[in-house]
Amino acid sequence: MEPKAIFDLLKSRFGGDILEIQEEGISPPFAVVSPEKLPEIARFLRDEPGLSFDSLMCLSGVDYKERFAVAYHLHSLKETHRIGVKVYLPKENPSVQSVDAVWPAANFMERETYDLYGIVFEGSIDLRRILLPEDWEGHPLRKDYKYPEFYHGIKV
Amino acid sequence: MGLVAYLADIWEAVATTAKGMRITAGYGIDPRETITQEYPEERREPSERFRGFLFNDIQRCTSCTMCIRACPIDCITLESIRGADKKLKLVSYDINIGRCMYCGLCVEVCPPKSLTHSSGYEMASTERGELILHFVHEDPEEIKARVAKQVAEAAAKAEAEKKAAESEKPADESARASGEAKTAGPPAGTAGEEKKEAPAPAFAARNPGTDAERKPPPPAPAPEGNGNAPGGEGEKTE
Amino acid sequence: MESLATSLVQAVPALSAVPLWSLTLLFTVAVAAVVLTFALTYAGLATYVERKVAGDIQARIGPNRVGPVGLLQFLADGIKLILKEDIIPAKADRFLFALAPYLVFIGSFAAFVVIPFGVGLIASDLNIGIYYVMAVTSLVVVGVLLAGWSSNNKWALLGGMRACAQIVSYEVPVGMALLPAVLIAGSLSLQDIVRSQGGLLGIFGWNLFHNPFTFFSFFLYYVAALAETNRTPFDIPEAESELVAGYHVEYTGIRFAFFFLAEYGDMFVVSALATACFLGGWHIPFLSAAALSPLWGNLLSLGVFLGKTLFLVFVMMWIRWTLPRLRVDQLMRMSWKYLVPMTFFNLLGVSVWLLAFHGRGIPQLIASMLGR
Amino acid sequence: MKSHAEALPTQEMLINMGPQHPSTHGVLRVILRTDGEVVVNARPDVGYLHRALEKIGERVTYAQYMPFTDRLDYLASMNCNAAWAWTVEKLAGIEVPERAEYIRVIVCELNRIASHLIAFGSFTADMGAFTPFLYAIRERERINDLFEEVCGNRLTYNYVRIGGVSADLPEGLLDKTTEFLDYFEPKIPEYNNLISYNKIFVHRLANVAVISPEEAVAYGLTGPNLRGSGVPFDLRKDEPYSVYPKLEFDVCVGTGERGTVGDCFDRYMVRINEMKESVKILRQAIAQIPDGPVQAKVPRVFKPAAGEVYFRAENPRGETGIYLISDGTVNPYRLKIRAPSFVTMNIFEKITKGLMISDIVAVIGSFDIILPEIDR
Repeated sequence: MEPKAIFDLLKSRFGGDILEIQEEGISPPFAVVSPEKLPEIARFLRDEPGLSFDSLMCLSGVDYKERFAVAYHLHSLKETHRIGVKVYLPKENPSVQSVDAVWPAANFMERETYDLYGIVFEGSIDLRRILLPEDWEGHPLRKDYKYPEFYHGIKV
Repeated sequence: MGLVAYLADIWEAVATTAKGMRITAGYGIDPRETITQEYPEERREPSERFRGFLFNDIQRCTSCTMCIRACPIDCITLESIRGADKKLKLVSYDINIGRCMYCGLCVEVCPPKSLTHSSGYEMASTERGELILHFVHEDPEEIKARVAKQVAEAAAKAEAEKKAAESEKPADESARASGEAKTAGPPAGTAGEEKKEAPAPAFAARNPGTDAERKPPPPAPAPEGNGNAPGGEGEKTE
Repeated sequence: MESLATSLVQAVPALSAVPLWSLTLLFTVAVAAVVLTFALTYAGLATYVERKVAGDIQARIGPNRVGPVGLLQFLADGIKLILKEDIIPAKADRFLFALAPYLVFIGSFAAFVVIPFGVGLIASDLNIGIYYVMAVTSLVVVGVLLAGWSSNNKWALLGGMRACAQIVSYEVPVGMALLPAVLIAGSLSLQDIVRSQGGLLGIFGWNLFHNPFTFFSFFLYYVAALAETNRTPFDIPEAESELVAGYHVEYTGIRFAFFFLAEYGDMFVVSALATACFLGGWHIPFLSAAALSPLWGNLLSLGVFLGKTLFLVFVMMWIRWTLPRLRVDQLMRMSWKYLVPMTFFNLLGVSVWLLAFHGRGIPQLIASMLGR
Repeated sequence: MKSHAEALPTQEMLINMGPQHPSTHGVLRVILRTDGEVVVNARPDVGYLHRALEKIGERVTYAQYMPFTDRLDYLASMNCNAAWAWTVEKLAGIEVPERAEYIRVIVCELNRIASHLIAFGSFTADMGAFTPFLYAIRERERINDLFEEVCGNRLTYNYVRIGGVSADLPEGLLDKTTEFLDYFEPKIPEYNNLISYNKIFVHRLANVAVISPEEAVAYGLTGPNLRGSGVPFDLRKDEPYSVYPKLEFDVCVGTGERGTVGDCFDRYMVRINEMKESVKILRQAIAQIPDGPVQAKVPRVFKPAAGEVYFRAENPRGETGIYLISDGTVNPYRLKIRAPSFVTMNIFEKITKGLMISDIVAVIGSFDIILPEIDR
């Protein structure tokens, strides 16, 4: 299915929760959805026959300076089509529902995003820092991150 | 498990083991299969494109700083000064081999092709300072003084010539006389970079620490954050 | 030893003033020194050979820097190991930690005493030779278990436990596989067992060819012995890719060297047992060692015995550099489900054979048929 | 009478496997909770090699990032190089000369062989057979020689450039490659005889850590690990990029020939078979490679238009996806690398329950993970 058709289907089903479609210069195109409805939409995308997005290729956090985003790149092995789903989150206390119940693959990538961006994934089975030490301060991939001078007395 | 399967199991184990042992024995017996090169005595010739240590032919180097711009990890530092012939003169050109990752991006962009990879790859060292390659072997202060002198002489000569020719435009003489070449004239050699490089240590690079560290009294080691400078004076090995 | 001392006193009457016990002690020490020197030299050289074999098989060269073709490498290694700092982990059980390597070492090298190197070359011809070897090599288990436990390291503990389970399990098939030789010779003494394999051109008297059951018995013994010495594919107690180094992970320097030498000593002992029990021991093919002059007889038989034994050691190395290792449960299964039943079956087979043919093997039967 | 458990109370043991351990393929740490030899829980702890490659990407230019991709998966630098180049080209809409694409495919497939050789070798070494490892290294050395001639380095190649490759193939390289392929092809059956079908080896791997196809897809497994579970998905075929559509090859899948589909043995065999397929691809690519330029015109100050792109390439360890956001400046705005090994580790805890310690080693080996890529 073409991304456009998928987005139309999503819009007809979820209406106002599909906030925006980003297509210009973006591949694969994104459907921006409201964070509250994300698990529901994710489940729909996975289970709906004809869509069956069974594989979460990539889950990435993005810092758009004025807001955060979490981008989900989905792919269907059965239907061989792919789209992106994006949620925008506020700068303060960004948090979104976890999708690891829908795609188990999400867990590590969510942990990574939590680690590097500080975006909290509610309802995650195991949300801990993954790449950085557990007592690391700050979230390095944020654009306003200040490099620490010392870590446990060791010069960074 | 029936008796036949039981015995077949044993037979398979014996047979596959024997097969494997035949292969290893084949290699063990065949002397041609030995591929070891006994390194210090026997060396393989690095290929033509081998990316060994960087080498800068300072005679050809135009101090254009393209290499510094290309380097992803800032391991090259360079200081230059504008000479009497309006070309940039290298005062120092250092490459921190301990930091270099031999990606070759600097060599690719070098306009006069003065920066090349040599075929050298052996440089074990117990001192970090030894891992900094210096390509200008004279003392930077000496070069600076000499070039300043040349510039002053040239300026004086030009002034004299000018006076003799009673030429016009005495505009920038005072600046020349100060010795630290300040170019107002048309750029010589490299194109486009001159505007930035006008002040005396013509090196306009990313690392502010370098110049500070070069001053004779060794300052406290710069924080690692901008530590692309190849160490302080203390580590210099000349 | 006492008999030797008595005969010496008879030969040299001047010595009759010296008390017999001191002469006996002297002999004992001398023989022990000779055997130990031999064992250590062998173990050192075996490490060298092992590395050379590995090098050859892996298309490399192996040690080649110290001495001609690297021959002195083992000396360099030994000196290095002796000079290394002896580290005892802070929370280790110091006494047991220090004791363990000696137990392993003793267990492995004490077995050299009863190995029949030649016609008359045996340190002590015990009439319970095989029994003694089995008993004394069991000390290794104790040492290994102690080493694993006292290191206070979980990898070492796992290694020690594995080694224990493994060696205890494989003692059964090893013993069972050796019994046919005992049955044929009617004696537990290794020298007697070797003597029983003489005749018939020195080859066809071997127990290996005695009957089909002994033939299989040899291979079963060899496989079980591999396991008992913790060699690949049964090296799970030290499995370097799983347990790092198993029970000797915390050992350094000379204590580590003891474990190392013990492993090679073990290899020699089990190979020597195989040679003595199945491959005719020191019997020289096509010659009768006993008929030669004592000097030549002993030298030749020693050479033959070492040749056979070292070949078996070499095969062990060859196997090591070919095969992957088993998992611990598969190892147990192999012992209890394959080796033990098969050795029992073999034992039964040999017994029946001996009964049916009055103790004569196939070559003897053929010879007697041809002779008539 | 008291039961055994009461009479002899046992305790679970907590073992740290790694970060320094011979068979965790680097600095992976696995926290094992074991009941004797049986693993109750094995939790991977990654990040010991974190170098913030994504953050570095926001600091350097597009071209300067190329050497850093070498350090993603250092056993398949060419593939990572090429993945980065393809991503940027997709973002900026650069047409790459065909010869350059063929060269990329040739070096990528050579590197795939090299990487699978290491996977094969280190896996067998984990299983206790050290000799195949050296044979694999020996073959890989010849590939490294080829690469040294191509780009001048033996591990971190930095050969591919945005818009092409840094230099044309040297004279005679294709002949040498063919020569290598002729030498290498008969080695694969030899490996199979030496170790693959060895009874002990098969026993160690068959039916161990079985991953069903559904699980494999849901957990985001890619590459040989996914195909080992019997899912015939290969990006080179299913989402073709570069000149792969012009090349004929088969997608190798696990068949469960010695156990169950999706066990360690299948994952291992997929890699062995993929080496054969790579040889096939290489022969075709060498036959087809056209003449022409090897570098498209790319401005020296390269500023792609603002946009977002997600590109994925089939690397030896699976799908390396790069999510690249440009804001129109010389530096990438955001650069996310979806490392296949990283995602693969997600399923580790699930499938290792109830295995033995030796099997943990087998599972790590069969996943063919590489730590620089996991930790980035």
